[in-house]
Amino acid sequence: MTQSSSAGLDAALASGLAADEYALIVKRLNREPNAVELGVFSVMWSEHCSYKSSRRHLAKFPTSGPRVIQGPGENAGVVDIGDGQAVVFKMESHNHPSFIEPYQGAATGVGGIMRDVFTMGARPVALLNALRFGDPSHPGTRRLVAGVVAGIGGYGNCVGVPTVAGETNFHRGYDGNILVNAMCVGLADSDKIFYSAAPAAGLPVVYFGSKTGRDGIHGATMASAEFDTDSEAKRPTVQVGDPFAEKLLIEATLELMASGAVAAIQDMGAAGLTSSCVEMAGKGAVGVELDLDAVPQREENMTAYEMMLSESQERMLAILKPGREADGQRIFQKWGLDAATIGRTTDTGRIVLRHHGEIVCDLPLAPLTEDAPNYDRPWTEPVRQPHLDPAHIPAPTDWEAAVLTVMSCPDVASKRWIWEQYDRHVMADTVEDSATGADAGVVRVHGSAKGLAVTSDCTPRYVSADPYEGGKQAVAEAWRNLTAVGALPIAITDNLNFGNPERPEIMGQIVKAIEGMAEACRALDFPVVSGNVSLYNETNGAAIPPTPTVGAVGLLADYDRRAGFGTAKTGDTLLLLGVSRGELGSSLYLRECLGREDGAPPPVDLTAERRNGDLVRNLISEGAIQVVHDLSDGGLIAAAAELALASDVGVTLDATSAAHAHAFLFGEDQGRYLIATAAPDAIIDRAQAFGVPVATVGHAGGEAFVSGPLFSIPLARLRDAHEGWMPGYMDRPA
Amino acid sequence: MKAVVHVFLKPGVLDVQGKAVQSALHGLGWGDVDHVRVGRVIEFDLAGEDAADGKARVEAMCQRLLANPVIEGYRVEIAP
Amino acid sequence: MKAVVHVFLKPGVLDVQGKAVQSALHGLGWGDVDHVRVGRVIEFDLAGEDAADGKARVEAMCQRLLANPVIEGYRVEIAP
Amino acid sequence: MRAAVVVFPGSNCDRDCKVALERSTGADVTMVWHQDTALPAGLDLIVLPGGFSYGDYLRCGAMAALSPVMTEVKAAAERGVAVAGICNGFQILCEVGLLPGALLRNAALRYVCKPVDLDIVNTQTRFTAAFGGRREATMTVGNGEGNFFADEATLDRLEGEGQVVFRYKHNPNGSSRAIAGIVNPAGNVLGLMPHPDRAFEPALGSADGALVFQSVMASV
Ligand SMILES: Nc1ncnc2c1ncn2[C@@H]1O[C@H](COP(=O)(O)OP(=O)(O)O)[C@@H](O)[C@H]1O
Ligand SMILES: [Mg+2]
Repeated sequence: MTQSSSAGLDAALASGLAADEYALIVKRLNREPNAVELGVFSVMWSEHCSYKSSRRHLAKFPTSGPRVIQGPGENAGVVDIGDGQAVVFKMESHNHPSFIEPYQGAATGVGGIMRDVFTMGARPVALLNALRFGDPSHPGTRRLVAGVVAGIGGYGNCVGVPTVAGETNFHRGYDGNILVNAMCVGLADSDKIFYSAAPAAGLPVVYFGSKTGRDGIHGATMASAEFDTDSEAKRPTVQVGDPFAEKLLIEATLELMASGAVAAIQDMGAAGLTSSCVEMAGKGAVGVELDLDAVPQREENMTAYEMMLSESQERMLAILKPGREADGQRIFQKWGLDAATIGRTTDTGRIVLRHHGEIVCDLPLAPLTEDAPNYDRPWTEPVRQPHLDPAHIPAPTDWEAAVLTVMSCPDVASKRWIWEQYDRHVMADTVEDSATGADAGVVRVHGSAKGLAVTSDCTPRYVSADPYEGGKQAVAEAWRNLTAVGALPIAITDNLNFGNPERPEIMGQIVKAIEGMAEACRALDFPVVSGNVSLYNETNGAAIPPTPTVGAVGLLADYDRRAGFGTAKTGDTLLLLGVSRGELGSSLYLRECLGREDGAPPPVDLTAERRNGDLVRNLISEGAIQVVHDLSDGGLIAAAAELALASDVGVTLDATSAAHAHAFLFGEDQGRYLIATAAPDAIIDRAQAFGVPVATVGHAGGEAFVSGPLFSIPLARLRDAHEGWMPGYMDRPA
Repeated sequence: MKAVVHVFLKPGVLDVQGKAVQSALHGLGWGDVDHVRVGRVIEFDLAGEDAADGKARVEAMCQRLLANPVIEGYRVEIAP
Repeated sequence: MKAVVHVFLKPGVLDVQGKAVQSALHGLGWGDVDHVRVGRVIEFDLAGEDAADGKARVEAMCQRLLANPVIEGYRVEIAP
Repeated sequence: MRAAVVVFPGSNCDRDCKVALERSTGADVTMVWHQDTALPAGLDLIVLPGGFSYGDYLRCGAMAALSPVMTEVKAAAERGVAVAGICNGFQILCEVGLLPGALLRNAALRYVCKPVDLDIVNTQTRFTAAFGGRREATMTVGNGEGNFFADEATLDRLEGEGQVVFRYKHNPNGSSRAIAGIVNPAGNVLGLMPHPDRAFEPALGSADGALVFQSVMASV
């Protein structure tokens, strides 16, 4: 048997492979790989491409359902929305690149996720972003926020896809590793979905888009490695996004697809040309032969290694049907894109690369994909936090200060400073967005009465305290946010952001969070159709809070029958649906007012969640209610205050009969909705008939946010606190 | 003293502006134009008379603010 | 030949970027910095050896594309 | 009404403009490619849509202004055909010289997307007649370089000649004298930063934009 040389092993270790992985490669090949081949292995077997630490656990997700056309495994998930149409979506992280170069890192994250969606034949129609930054007082945070937000806007605005929703958290746990998760949602005809598997041998492999440079070489392996103080030095050349090129690429790709020339197609994302051609040939069980001299190159003297590992942006790889290359050329020329036929599919089951007339790589495809490592990493059961009894949690001494503290804390304060930098209206189909006062963004399905509702959710402090319950909660909150606008939740994508999986306690978080998410997905008929895993989010051994972000899509049959929380009127009664026990464990009240981050998070009763949500959705679709807000961070206080601010009307809450007013008002019990209605009796009857607990908790009117005798805060003051934090933080002089 | 700072993308970093300007100039008939690069220039006055000291201060400004050292390089000139 | 084109906003046109850079530099402790102006610099190669002819061509490029005469002025330098 | 929407590489409101025109006026809308050297016959309105033509990488609108089709648009404007440049289209009209002034970086140096309340300064133009004397409108803006600039003399002339059509109630981007939209002296060329193409039916938050297109229709 071939032994690995020490030089070969050193090169493998430097490229991010483990010693036993290298030994396995040598065994499979029965020889040592050359440098190009090693590069190909290193990216295909990276965590980012192979999911080697998470694969067996991801298998626990429910991924099918009557509407699911394509679950995980393609560039994006595809779900039927009736009338021959499908919604196509996925979420992806660009955490490390955004930490290194916030503007370009975030911009290229948006570009990358859009390509995953239009590669499937869908026109992107909505973008979302889920952001986690370090503590606002950390010296790097402000620059990162400014750069990331400008980058997301700079890219999405230019391409012309509205950014309609998102979430933003701040916590010192992200000081050294911010999270930038971007989601794209697209629309396609359900019989015109495009896939990546090469259907046959002998077909031309066509490269189109921007030229290849030395950008981001080893980005994929980098995204799979822990940060240390050295990572400055091993920084790859940063990828720069060209949103104009992306816009042209979308139009050209969709036109090429419509022309009938495409047999298979795949974007070049992380690990660029390597992963796209290996996956296309591998999935199609064919082979591929490329002539690298034909690759459009931006720089001189590029090596085969550099071309195969480059992460230059805005590039696509298509396998065309026989005789259709001229169609491609005409379209690429119209849109001013570089393009070239760089190879053919073969029947050898191998990837063969030629450069300057020599074969520089000749590998069997099977080991690259099928034999990629699949680890069962050891994990330990997370330590559970004790349940907190509200009787033992102090109530505020100054209620007004407590309310203002929660409403102006970085996690709850208005993110207007962020979303006003995003074009939310381009495509002229946005009916709810970050600005309008609704729990989810809603875009119309162009030319129809249907609407798509979109949201992204995760409460990392719950996942930290209890990964299983926190995982459930992330899914349930997304489901609830879609329901609160009246949409039927249909499927999710996810972005699992964690620390180093080689540490058993981190692996325990991953395993339990996935299991909790999977349970919620099953109970709510909410399959996972795509997703992304980002591990090794650690700096010098300190891991991020576990952050399994859920991106979810719901369907409105008639977008006119929807709800928001910006139209409550004087005289409306406020009803609270769901059970309020006063859960203060891991709540914002505890953290922001008492400086404590402990206690079991609120449990999610999935049966009640579903029952309550189904009632709310029915009431909205019947037109019985129009003003709905789910309860989440900050409990009833935050929900009622947000409703008051969005509707520009005072709100009075009655907490006099609660055993513990602070637990009632700030508790974060799950599965609850706040409704404002002029006809409460009918709604109460319906709730009782449906078996949903309902209580009258106040009314709208006046110009203050009040809970007598505890506090009375003029709306203007509340608004200043809520709106003021972020501009005050971002715009103060350097 | 007067400082002039030129900031350009580092070699190898995609210069989308340069690319766009080059193709526009070609489209307008100036086909011989090549290697277009677009950068920023920042000019300002600063106190003092000592050019070497001025240069050191402006370089510190470049590091902190005027250039993005991850992707950009800069050149500082000081004139009396 | 090598052409270097500097494009600046005309006096009288508010240079918001220059103003922002100035206030950021002041905030970072360089309070003596004044009259900051931010412009664009465009560098490229062009064929030929005759500097005067090159300059005329590049000025035509400025007129047509590289600068907007309503708000911007420009300066052309040609090096061999 | 016959209308054309010009599509530049990087335009991203071209479809929005087409749909807005069709829904608010029933117009017959043709999409015209930037490299076309002729416009359809019998046009009543040409729209230059929003977006980032050529990426706006040098200066917004600069490269689009040099597109072959702009020669035709200029000729049509001189013949009196109505031309509306929205957002990037406004920038292009300034670059090509059909309108005075220029659009600079926003004063806050940030892109801004928000609903804006507008005063209709001149209700008698080809683009505002259908407002029926109403002096206010609501639309949304979305721009990074919407800060209208012209020298004082030009601004005075614009105001004096009734060429200022829309003014922001709360200036979102630093525009001189809060100007949001202007017309040329002949009154047939409009440039505006707010998007009537995103405000043509109540579901979008405002239907006031439809009135801009209906005004043009009423004038033909
Ligand atoms: N990064 C962001 N991008 C776009 N919108 C955002 C972002 N962060 C927050 N928002 C918007 O701010 C509002 C409040 O966010 P959040 O408190 O997370 O909502 P919820 O808890 O109801 O999911 C939502 O409309 C959300 O879409
Ligand atoms: Mg919500």
